[in-house]
Amino acid sequence: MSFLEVRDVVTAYGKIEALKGVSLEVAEGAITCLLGPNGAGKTTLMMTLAGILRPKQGSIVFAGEEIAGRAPHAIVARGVALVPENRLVFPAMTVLENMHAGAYQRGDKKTVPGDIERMFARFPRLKERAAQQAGTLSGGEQQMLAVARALMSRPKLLLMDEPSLGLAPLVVEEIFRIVTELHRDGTTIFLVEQNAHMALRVAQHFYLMEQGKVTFSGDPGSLAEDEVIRRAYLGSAQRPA
Amino acid sequence: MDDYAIGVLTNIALFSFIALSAYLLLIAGEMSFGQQAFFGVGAYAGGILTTLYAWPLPLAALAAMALGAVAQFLVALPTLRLRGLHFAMATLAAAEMARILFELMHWRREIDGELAGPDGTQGFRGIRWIFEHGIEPLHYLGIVGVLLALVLALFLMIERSKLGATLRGVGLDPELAASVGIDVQRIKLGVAAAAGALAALGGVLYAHHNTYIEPRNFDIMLGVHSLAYALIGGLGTAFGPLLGVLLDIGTLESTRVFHGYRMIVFGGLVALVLVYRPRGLLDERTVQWLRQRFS
Amino acid sequence: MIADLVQNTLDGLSAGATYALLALGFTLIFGVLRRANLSFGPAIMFGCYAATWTHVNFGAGLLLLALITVSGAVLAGAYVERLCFAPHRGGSAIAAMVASFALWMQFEELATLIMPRHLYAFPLLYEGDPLALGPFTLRIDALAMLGAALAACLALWWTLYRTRFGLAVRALIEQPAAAALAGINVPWVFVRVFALASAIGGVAGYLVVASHGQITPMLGMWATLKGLLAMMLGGLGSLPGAVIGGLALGLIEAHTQWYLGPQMRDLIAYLLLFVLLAARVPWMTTRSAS
Amino acid sequence: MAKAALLLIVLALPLLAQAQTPEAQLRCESTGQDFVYDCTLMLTRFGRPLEGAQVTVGADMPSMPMAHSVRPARARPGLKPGEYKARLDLEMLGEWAIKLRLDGPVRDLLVLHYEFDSKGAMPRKR
Repeated sequence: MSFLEVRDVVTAYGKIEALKGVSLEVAEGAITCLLGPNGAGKTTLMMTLAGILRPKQGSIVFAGEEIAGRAPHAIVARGVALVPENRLVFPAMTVLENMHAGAYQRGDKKTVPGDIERMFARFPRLKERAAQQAGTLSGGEQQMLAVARALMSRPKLLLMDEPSLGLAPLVVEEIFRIVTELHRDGTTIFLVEQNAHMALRVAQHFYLMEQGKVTFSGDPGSLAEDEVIRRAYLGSAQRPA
Repeated sequence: MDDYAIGVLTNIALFSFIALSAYLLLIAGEMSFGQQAFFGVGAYAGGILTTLYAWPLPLAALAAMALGAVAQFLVALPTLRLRGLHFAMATLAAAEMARILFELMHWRREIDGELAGPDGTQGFRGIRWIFEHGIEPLHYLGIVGVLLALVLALFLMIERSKLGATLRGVGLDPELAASVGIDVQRIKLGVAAAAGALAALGGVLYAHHNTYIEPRNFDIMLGVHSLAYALIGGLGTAFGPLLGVLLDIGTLESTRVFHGYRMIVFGGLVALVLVYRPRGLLDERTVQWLRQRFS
Repeated sequence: MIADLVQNTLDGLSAGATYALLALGFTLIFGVLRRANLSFGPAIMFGCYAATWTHVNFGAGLLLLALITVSGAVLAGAYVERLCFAPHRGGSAIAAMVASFALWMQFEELATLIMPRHLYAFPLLYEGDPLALGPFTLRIDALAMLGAALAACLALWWTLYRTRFGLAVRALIEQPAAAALAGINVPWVFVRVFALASAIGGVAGYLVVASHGQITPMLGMWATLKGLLAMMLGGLGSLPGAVIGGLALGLIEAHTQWYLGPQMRDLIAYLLLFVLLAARVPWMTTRSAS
Repeated sequence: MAKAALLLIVLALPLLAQAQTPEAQLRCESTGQDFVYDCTLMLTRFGRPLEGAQVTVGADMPSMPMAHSVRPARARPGLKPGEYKARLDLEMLGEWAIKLRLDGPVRDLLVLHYEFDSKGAMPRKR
């Protein structure tokens, strides 16, 4: 049985359907990656999984339980955390406060300081800047903070929406190093990426999405990389230039 | 028709002018807390012209409308780039300033052996043009009604024209409108001037209907009421604001069932209507449905 | 001359402290909901009327009256939240604001139904003579008002910056979507923020009526207008800004009233707001308000 | 003596300046029923009692004058010349703008401000 199972999900903004019946699966313990051109509906899918958007129809089953249409905090409580696109840290709050916010709904307050220490060990830069306002961090540091904040809820499934967006190549390398580390430590990861090259290096399985629908599903070796990249950036139905 | 019915109908028509001015701004995407100021400008200007300078009412009304248009244009000029609550608060600040200026205004002259004209917080008594010219209440209701019908016809014409579509476009998404080459600033300034003229027309007619005005008539209560009438009536058609006024003054006020509880009933009704219809009873979808049904 | 200046400053600060409380209540609600609650003042008036009614019919001590005022304001605030803001979450801001205005009408009519006289006496905070210090007179109740307002500000600061609930409120003000993603139960925080804001408003309302010794139905409009004005002056949505805006409004009013009279006092306050808005001064327009 | 004469003249000035606009004075007493008042009205014109007018008495709240209005009552002529009587049913205590609509020999609309309390009405002082 798969860990996360998405069946025929339709999400609409008013009358415009951004997801037109999406179905996919994420296996426990794996890194699954979702690729596709801008406007394919990748972020809409992530927001729907996290409960920010309410699907019009379809089902989302996580660890055997239906979570479609539940409130975001209830989904976090069940062990699904999203690192949102553009990071969305709390800019006027300190780094430490941002991490406490991530642990907001946890009942076991005693273990929070220990988790923060572990996060600092994983992200030493954040430790240096613990008392600094999050808005003053660099883009890469903010991305690390967003990941750390999501991990503070002790998720079983980590959703990441374009973690490399707008970051310098060296920082992107570091982000992907962290992704593989988290995977090695047993976190299941579902990743949306524009950077198909990097994503295919870390993922065990990938999906291609175009115009609100999944158009391809396979292992990284199942399709030539340049074909994947072409379709991820441009879509399969190319219009004449 | 008895006097009371005539009075209620006249009040409905008078309120409709200021509700329509709030509606006009709402469809262009701006929420004003300050339409009472231009209603007041019209009332004072019209009253001064007919009482102190013996102008005929029609001419005074035109002058008051021009003044109202200029006043709201001048208020809009520096504030149009503000959005949402910022714009609403700027209009409220302007309106409260206007009200205080009415309080400070003492402009009295001896007319026919009596002091007449605005006297600060004591108000402005004796705006008696319609009595001096022997206009009966029923006739005055007729005049106000015809003017309102003309304004409504103008609204309906504009809403069916390209200008109407442009207005709604600016209201729904100013960035998108700007990107297709619409001069959003100019449209909004035009809307502001028109709204000011409309409110001022209501004010002139109100002052002459009531013969007496005072600064307190033009406080935030009047402005927010007109906003509420426009919104609960519906943003889909110019009949919306009328429906809003009719609902409050027409049904609740004149049927005396809710004597003493009227605002409790009306307040609850408005809040509940907005839960199910956030853009009012006659919203765009309903209006479209009605049009398809009956055309 | 100097004595006047000092005296006005003292008076201005104590009035400004209540404005700051009103502005804080407004800002909390605006910050998390991005909507202005026009019924904020009338809900406070409802609390004050509940206390006055108790006082007139049964007589009650100052502390009990304060308690009734605050609970009345919280109760009224909860009603406003349920009917005007919970249904429009993520929906139309104008509809929510107009709905809150509709409830304002209800509160006003309710107040005059229960207590039909225009004016009622309210027990004074302090009835003795003012304290004379050299050339200055210090009104004891003004000092008490200032002290109570400062205490309420401190309590609010502690709640917002030292508690888990405060963390959630600040997160919601800064990034509503990220707050939900961090596992914060957003609707529940809204409800509690409303209660907190109404309680703060209740404290402010109590201080105002107890220092003036009287109450009229105009209190509702007064509190809404002063709170909105102070909030806007301090920059929409900033908590420290609300305190600064409130104190600034109090000081400006005290000085202009002394030198120019009450009408000029209000005129200048509104003129200042208009000019600052029109000039789009940075602290006022950095946060978008839709 | 001269001062007193001057005072008398000043006091009399408004009377002398009396123009065609009628003047009205109002006295109201509570009927004992909440917000219901018996009112007596004295109408004068050119300083003399105004007789034979048809008077309708209405009331408005000064803020929101068009909304909070009270159904007007037709006044009955009283015992003395220029006197009229009407019963007013208001919605609440406080300040009301009393509107007198005159028909008959004179057509006019007069607006008076009175403060209503549980006993009766007093002219607004401001």
